[in-house]
Amino acid sequence: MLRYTLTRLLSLAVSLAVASVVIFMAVEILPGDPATLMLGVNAQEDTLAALREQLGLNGSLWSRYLSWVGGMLTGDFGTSYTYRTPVAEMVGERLWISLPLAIYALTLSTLIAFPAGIWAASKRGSAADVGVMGVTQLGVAIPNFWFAMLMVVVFAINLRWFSAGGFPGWDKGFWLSMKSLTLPAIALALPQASILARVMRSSLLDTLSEDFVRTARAKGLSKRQALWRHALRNALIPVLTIIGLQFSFLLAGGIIIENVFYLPGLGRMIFQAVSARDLIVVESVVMLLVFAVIAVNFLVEISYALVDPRLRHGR
Amino acid sequence: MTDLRADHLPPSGAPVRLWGRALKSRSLVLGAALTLIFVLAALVSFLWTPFDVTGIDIANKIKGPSARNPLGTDHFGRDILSMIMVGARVSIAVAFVAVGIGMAFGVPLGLWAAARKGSLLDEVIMRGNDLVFAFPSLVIAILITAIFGPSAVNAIVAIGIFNIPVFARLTRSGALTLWQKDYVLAARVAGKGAARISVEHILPNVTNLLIVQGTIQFSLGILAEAGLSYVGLGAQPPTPSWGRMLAESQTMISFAPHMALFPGLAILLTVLGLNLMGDGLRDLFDPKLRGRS
Amino acid sequence: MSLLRIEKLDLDIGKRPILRDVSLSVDPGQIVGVIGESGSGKSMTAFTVMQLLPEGAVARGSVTLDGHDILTLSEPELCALRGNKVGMVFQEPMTALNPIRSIGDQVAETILIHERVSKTEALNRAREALARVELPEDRFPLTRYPHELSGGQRQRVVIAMAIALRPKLLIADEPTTALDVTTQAQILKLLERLVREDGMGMLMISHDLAVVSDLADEIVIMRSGEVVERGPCPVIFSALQHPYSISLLAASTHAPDRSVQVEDTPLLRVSEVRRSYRTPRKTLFGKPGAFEAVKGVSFDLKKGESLGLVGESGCGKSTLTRAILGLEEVQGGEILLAGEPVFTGHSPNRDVRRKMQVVFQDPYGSFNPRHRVDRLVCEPFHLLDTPPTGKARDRAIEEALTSVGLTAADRYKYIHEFSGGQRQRIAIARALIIKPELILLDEAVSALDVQVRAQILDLLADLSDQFGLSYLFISHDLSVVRVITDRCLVMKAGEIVEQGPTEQVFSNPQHPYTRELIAAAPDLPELA
Amino acid sequence: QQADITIGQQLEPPHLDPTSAAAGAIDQVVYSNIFEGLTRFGPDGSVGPGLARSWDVSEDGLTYTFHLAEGVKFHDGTTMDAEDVVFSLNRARAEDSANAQKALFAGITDVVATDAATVTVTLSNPDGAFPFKMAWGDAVIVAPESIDGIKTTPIGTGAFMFDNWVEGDRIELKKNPEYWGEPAMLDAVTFKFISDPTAAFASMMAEDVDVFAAFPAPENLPQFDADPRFKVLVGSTEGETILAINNKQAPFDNVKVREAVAHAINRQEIIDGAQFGYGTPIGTHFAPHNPDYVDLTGQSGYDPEKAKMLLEEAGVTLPLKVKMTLPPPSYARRGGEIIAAQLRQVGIEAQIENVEWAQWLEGTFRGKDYALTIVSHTEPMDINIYARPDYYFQYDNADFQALIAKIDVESDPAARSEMFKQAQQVIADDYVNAYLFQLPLITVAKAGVEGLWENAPTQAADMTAVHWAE
Ligand SMILES: Nc1ncnc2c1ncn2[C@@H]1O[C@H](COP(=O)(O)OP(=O)(O)OP(=O)(O)O)[C@@H](O)[C@H]1O
Ligand SMILES: Nc1ncnc2c1ncn2[C@@H]1O[C@H](COP(=O)(O)OP(=O)(O)OP(=O)(O)O)[C@@H](O)[C@H]1O
Ligand SMILES: [Mg+2]
Ligand SMILES: [Mg+2]
Ligand code: NI
Repeated sequence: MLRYTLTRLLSLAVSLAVASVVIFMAVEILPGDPATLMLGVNAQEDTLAALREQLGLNGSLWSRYLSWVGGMLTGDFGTSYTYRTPVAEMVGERLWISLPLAIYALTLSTLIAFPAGIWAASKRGSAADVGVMGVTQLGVAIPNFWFAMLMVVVFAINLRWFSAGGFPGWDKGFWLSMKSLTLPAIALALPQASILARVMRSSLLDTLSEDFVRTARAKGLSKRQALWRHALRNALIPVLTIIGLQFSFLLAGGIIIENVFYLPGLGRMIFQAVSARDLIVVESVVMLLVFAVIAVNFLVEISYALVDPRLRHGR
Repeated sequence: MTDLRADHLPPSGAPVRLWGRALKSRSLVLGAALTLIFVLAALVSFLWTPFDVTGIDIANKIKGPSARNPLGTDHFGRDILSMIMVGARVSIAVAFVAVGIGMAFGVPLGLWAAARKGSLLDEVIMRGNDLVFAFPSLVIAILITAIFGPSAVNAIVAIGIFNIPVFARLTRSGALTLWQKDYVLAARVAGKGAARISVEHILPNVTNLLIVQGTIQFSLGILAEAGLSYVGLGAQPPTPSWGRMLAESQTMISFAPHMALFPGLAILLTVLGLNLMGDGLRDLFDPKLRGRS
Repeated sequence: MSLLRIEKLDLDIGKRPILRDVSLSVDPGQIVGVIGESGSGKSMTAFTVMQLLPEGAVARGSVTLDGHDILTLSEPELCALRGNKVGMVFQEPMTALNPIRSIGDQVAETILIHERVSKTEALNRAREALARVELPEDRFPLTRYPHELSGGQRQRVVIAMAIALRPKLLIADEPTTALDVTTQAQILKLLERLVREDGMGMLMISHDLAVVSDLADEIVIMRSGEVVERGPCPVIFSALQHPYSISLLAASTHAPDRSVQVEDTPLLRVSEVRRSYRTPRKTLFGKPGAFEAVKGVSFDLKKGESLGLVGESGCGKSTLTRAILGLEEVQGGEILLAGEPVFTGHSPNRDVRRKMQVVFQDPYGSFNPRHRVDRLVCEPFHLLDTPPTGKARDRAIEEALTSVGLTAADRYKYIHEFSGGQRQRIAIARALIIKPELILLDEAVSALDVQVRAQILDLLADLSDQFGLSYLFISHDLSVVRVITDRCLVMKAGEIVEQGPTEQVFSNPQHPYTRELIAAAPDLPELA
Repeated sequence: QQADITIGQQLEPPHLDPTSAAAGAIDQVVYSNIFEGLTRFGPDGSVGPGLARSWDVSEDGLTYTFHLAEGVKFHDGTTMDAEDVVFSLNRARAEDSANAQKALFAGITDVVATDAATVTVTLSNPDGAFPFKMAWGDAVIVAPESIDGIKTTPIGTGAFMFDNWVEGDRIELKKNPEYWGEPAMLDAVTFKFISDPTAAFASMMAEDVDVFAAFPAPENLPQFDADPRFKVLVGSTEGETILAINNKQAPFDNVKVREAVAHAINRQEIIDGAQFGYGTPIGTHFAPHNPDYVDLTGQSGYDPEKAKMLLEEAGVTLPLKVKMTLPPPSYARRGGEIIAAQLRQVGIEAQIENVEWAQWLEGTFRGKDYALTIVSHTEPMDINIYARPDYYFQYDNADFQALIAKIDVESDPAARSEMFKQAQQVIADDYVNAYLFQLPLITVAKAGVEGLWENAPTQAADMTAVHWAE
C-alpha cells in the first residue's frame, strides 16, 4: 500500500511540474496587454510603461516562471493585476461557492444515479429498466445550459420559486445560499446523474454476471442480497472513477452554468480573468484546478485500494 | 481443459447477418435515423435552404412558426429552419474533424504504447494522456480561442485535443488484450514485427471499439461545440451555429421561445441519435454486452 | 427414497431446447457422475437443481430434492434450500469467490444466511469448515483474501462454503477441470472423504471419463441434452449400449499408430537455457527483482522424433516454447536448430525460424477473426525471402488444407465458420505451409473434446509419418503424452527433473515428482 | 419605507480607484457616491459645483481659483482641505501617474493651496473646458492618508461610504451620516454585477434587483414596459456609436470608398435590428442632445445604388474583402452582423472577427490591424480625437487639427459653439467614419424608485438623490 501510494505520488509530482510549464507557456503567448486593458483607450505610453513595471511584466520569461512556481510552492499565488488583491484570497472566496456547488451537484447526481442505476440493473429488461435508460439517454443528450435556461424561465421567472441567479453569501444564511445553488446544481447534476446511472447499471450488470455472484446465490442468498452484499461493492470501481472525473469537471466545468446563473465561482473567475488578461490569475487558477484534478484522481485511486484488497498489497 | 466455446466474439466477417441484426436493433435504427436526418439536412443545405441564412430581413424579425417559416424567424428576421440546416453542417463538421484528430493521434499512440507495454515510452504516453485529462477542457478551450481567436477551426482543435487521450487509452487497452491473443503470437512466430502486427492484427480488431467510441465522442463533440459557441468561442457569424443561436435567443426566450426551442432540440436530437447509435453498435459488435449500457 | 430425483426433465432457453427427457437420481451417500462432451447440458442439469438458470429458461418435468418438488417452490423457499440442503462447487475457482471479501467472511455468510447465529459463532463454524477442507487456521487465517490463495486452495474455500451446513446433496460442476493433475487428485480425494463422512449425496459433473470413473458409484452419460446411458460404475463400462458412449470410451483410450523412423541426428539442441523475467520493484527505489522461469534446461530432440514435455501449470513450459521459437531472448544457454542458433546477436534468426512452427492451445484465439482462411494459413510465408505468389501460393494453400483433412474450398471461409477441431486442423495447416522440420505443440489438444482430440492425434501421427516431422509435444495431460510421444521430459519449477523414453518414464518413474504426477493422473478402469 | 436599494450593472469594477484605470464600472459605483471632484456633472450633462462651491477665472484664462466647501470630512474622519486637492491633482499629472485620462491634466502647470479652503490652478494655455475636465471621475479628490488602500477600501468625501465587496458578486455602500452637503436619502446601496444579459432580465423579473443601470438587452424592454411593477427610463449617453474605418488602409484611404460605405448603411435597420428601436441616428461624431449638435444624417442617407456607383468610380474591384473586428457589446456584435449583410449588398464582404476587449485594444486600437470596427465612444465631448492622426482611425487632416487647437483656447461660448458645428461638418464631409446612432441609456427600475439619472453625461450611477416613492 505504501509503495503504491509513493509511486502514485511521484508521478503526481512529475505531472504537476509538466502542467506548470504548459500552463505558463500557454498564458505567455496570450495576445493582449493587461496594462492597456486597464488604462483604456486614452492612456499615454509612459503611463502604460509605469504600470507594466508595477505589475512585474518586464522580467525575463525564465525568472517570471521561477518566481511564479516558487511563489506557489510557498503558498503565494501572486497578486491579481486587475483586482490588486492576492490571488489566493480571491480563489479562497470563489472556492466557497464552486466547492459547495460541486459537492451539491455531485451529491444530487449520486443520490439520483445510484438508486436509478441499481433499480434498472436489478430489473434488467423490464419496462422500468427501459424507462430509466430512456430518461438517462435524454439526460446525457440535453445541453445543460439549455436546460438551465429553461429552468430559469419556469422556476425563476414564471413560478418565482427560486431567484434567477446570484449568490447571497453564506453569511446571509445557509438555507438561503443553498437555495440559490439549487437550480445550478440541478442543471449540473442532470447530465452527470444520467452518465453515472448508466455506468452504475452497466457495471452492476457486469458484476452480477460474475461467477462469484452465482456462488453467492448457491449459498442461498436471494437476488437482492447477492446484489447488495456482493455485486455492489465490486461494481463500485468504475463508478468511483466516474465520480472522480465528474467532481473535477464540476469544479471548473461549471463555467457556462455559472454564467447562466451569474454565480461568482471559480470557472467564471477564469473566464473573466482571461478576457481581462489577468494573467497571474489565469495561471494560478488553472494550475490549481489541474492540481485538484490530479489530487482527486489520486484519492480515487487510493480509494480503489480501500474497496479492493488486491490493490492494497502492491501490484 | 476449459470450455472455450461459450460466447465467443461474433465473427465480424458476416456482413449479411450483421445487417440483419442491425435492422432489428431498435436503438440502432432510431439513432441512425435521427443522425441521418441531420446529416441529410447538412448535406442538403449545401445545395438549397428555404432562405438565405446570411440575408437579414429586419422587417420580419421574431416571427413564430408559420407556413413561410416553419420554425419561425430570429431577431434578424432570418429563417430558423435554414439556420438549423446550415448549423448542422458546422456542428457535424466540427465534431467529425475533432473525432478525426482524436483518432489520428490517439490510435497510433495507443497502438504504440500497447506494443511497448511496460516500457518507458508506454509510461510517457499514458502519463501524457492523464495530464491532458487533468486539464479542465473548457478552460483550455477558452485559452486556445483567446490566443488564436474564436473560430470553428480553433473549436475543432480544442475539442480534438481532448479526444486524443480518449482514443489512446481505448486503443491501448483494447490492443493489450489483443496482444495476449494466440494469433498475435502466431504472427510473431511468422516473423512479423510489432508495427506490422499492430496494423495487420491489432488495428482491425479494435475498429469496432473505435467506431463505438467514435460515435460517442462525436456526440460529445457536438455538445462541446454547442457549449463553446454558446460562450462565443465557436464558429463566427455570419455562419450559423446551434450554440450561438441558443446564446442569441437567450434574452428573448421569455417572449420568443421558438428561437431557443428549435436549436436546443436540434442539439438534443442529434446527440440522442448518436448516442443511441453508439449503444446499438456496441450491442451489435459485442452481443455479450447487450443491454449493458 | 432417493435424495434427488430428476424425472423427464425438459429445459428450454428462449425457444431453444437445451435438455430433453433427462432422468437421473442420487441416493444419500451415493456419488453420481455425469459426463458428456462440452455443451451436452451437464451444467444446465445442475443449475436446474439449484434453480439458478439463466433468464428465459423454462423447465418441465419433475425435480424432487429431499421431498421438495423444486420446480414448484417459490424463490424464498428455494433460497432456504440452497446452501442449506444442497451445496454447489463450480468449475472456475479463480472467479468463484468474491475478490474483495475475506474467505472467513464468505464461508461464514453461508451460515449467517440460514441460521440465526451471531457473527462470532458463524466465524467459529467457518473456521471449522475450512479446517475440514484442510485449510487450517494457523496457516490460512480467516482474514485472507482470495487473491492470496492458489487455485486449489480457492477451490477448497468454495467447497467449505458448500459443505459448511452439511447439506444433503453436493453438486460439483467440473470442480477440478481448471486445476493441475496433482491438485485435482487432492481435491477429488477431499470431496470423496467429505461425502463419505457426512453421508452426502453428490452429483459430480465432468467431461473426463477417467476422473468420474475413479469416484462415482453410478455414471450418467449425456449428449446434446439427453441421457444416453446410465448405470452403476464400473460395471457400465463393460456393458455400454449406446454407440456414442462406446465411441467416447474408445476415444478416451485412443492411441494413434505411429511408424516414423527416428534418425539419430539431433534436430533441436537446447543446452543450459535460462530465462528470467523481471519482477516489479519491491521498494520504490529498489532494484527490480528477477524470477527464473526456466533454470538451465538441456535436452535434444532428434529428427523425426516426437518429444513430450509434461509438467504442472506455471512450470515454464510455454516460456521454454517461446525461447525455442526465438520470440524472446534467453538469459543463458544456447538453442540450436539443425546446428544453427535461433538467435544471432540480439535478433532472431530467420533461416532457423523457417524450420519450425507452432500450434497453440486455444483454437478460438489462434486466428484473427477478420481474415479468411487462406490469408491465415499463409501467414508464415512472411518468413520466406521469396514467398510464393499467384498460382504457387494457391497450390500451397490447397495442399496444406487437404493434408489436414479440409477441402480446398474452405480457404474462402472465415474462421468462425469452423468448429474447434476444424480450427485446430487449420492451425496445423498454417504450421505445415512452409514445410517446417519441427512443430511445437503447446497444449494443442487440451481444449478439445475427447473424440475430436483423438482425431487430431491421428492426424498428427499421420503427418509425421508423411512428412517426417518432429514434434515437441507440450501438455499437462499425461495420458495424451503417453500415446503420442517417443520420448518424454518431465519439468518442474523450471527444471527438467526426468527424461527418457516415454514408456520407461511412465512405467518406471525415477524422480519422486514424476511418480507423484503419474499417481495423481486419473485412470480408466482396466477393461476386460 | 424601504431605505436600501440594489442596483444591477453588467460590469464589475476591477478595483475602486477611479484615478488609475479607465474602467467605466469604477465610476459607475464610486462617482459622486463615494468620491467627489472639484466640479461635478449634473444629470443633464451641465457642469456644476462639487467640492469647489465656486471658482474664479483670471482675465487671461490661465488661472483658476477654486473655493472649497468648508467642514468636509473624508469617510475616515480626516478633513478635506486644499492640501488634498493639491495632492490629488499633482498625483494625477505626475510623471509616473497611472491616470488613464492624463490628458485632462496636461494643461496644468501649477497647483497651489492658497489657504485651507482655496486652491489656485495655473494653466499653460487658456482652457474654457477646465471646469468640465475637473468634473471627470478621473479627477476626484483623494487623500494622501488613505491612498494606499484606495483600490479595495476607497475613502472619499461622498454621501455614501464603502462598506463591503464580495468579489465577483456585489459591492455594498452605506450612508455617510456626516456628509457635508444634502444627505443621501437611502441608508444602503448594493451594486450587483450581472454580466449576462439573460441573467439581467431574469434578475429584474425575479425582483432580485431594484434597478438595472444600462440594461443590456433592449429586446426585453417591451416586457418591462407592459409590466406595472417596472418602469423603463430611456435617456441619452455620450456614446456615439460608429462604424470606424481605418483611413490609412486601402481602399479606405479614398474618401469615395468611405462615402460609399456610409451610403451602404441603413441606420434605421441597425437601430431596429441591433437595438430593437432604441437609439438616435447620428450623422457626425457629436451627441444629439448637445445644443451645438448639427443633424447631418441626410448627408449620408441610405442609398445603396449611390454606394455602388461610388465604389465603381473609385475603381474598387468587387467583391472587396475586408476585416471587421467586433468587440463584445451586443450593439457591436449584432450591429456588425447587420452591417456585414448591408455591405454585402454593395459588394463589400466584411469578414467578422469577434474579439474580446483585450484583443480589440491591442489589435484594433493600438495595432490598427483592421479595416472596419464598431464601437461606442462614450467620453463626453470627444470630437477632438479626430485631431489625433495616430488615433486608431488614422484620420489626418491639418485643417481639422488647427480647428480643434483653436477651440481649445477659445473661451467665448458663442465662438466655441460655432467652431464645434464647423468641426462636425468637416468630419462628416470627409466621411471619416460611418456614424450610426447615439447609444441610449436604458434604465429599468421598480416603479417606486425615484431620483435616478435618466441620462448619462458620464458613466455614473449617482445615488444621492434616489429614494423610494411614498
Ligand atoms: N445462458 C445461456 N443462454 C442460452 N443458452 C445457454 C446458456 N448457457 C448455456 N447454454 C446452452 O445450453 C447448452 C448446454 O450447456 P451446458 O453449460 O449445460 O453444457 P456443459 O455440458 O456443461 O458443457 P461444458 O462441458 O462445456 O461445461 C449449450 O448448448 C449451451 O450453448
Ligand atoms: N511475462 C512474464 N513476466 C513475468 N513472469 C512470467 C511471464 N510469463 C510467465 N511468467 C512466469 O513464468 C512461469 C512459467 O510460465 P509458463 O507460462 O512458461 O508456464 P507453463 O508451464 O506454460 O504453464 P501453463 O501450463 O499454465 O501454460 C510462471 O510462474 C509465470 O508466472
Ligand atoms: Mg459446464
Ligand atoms: Mg503454457
Ligand atoms: Ni463620445
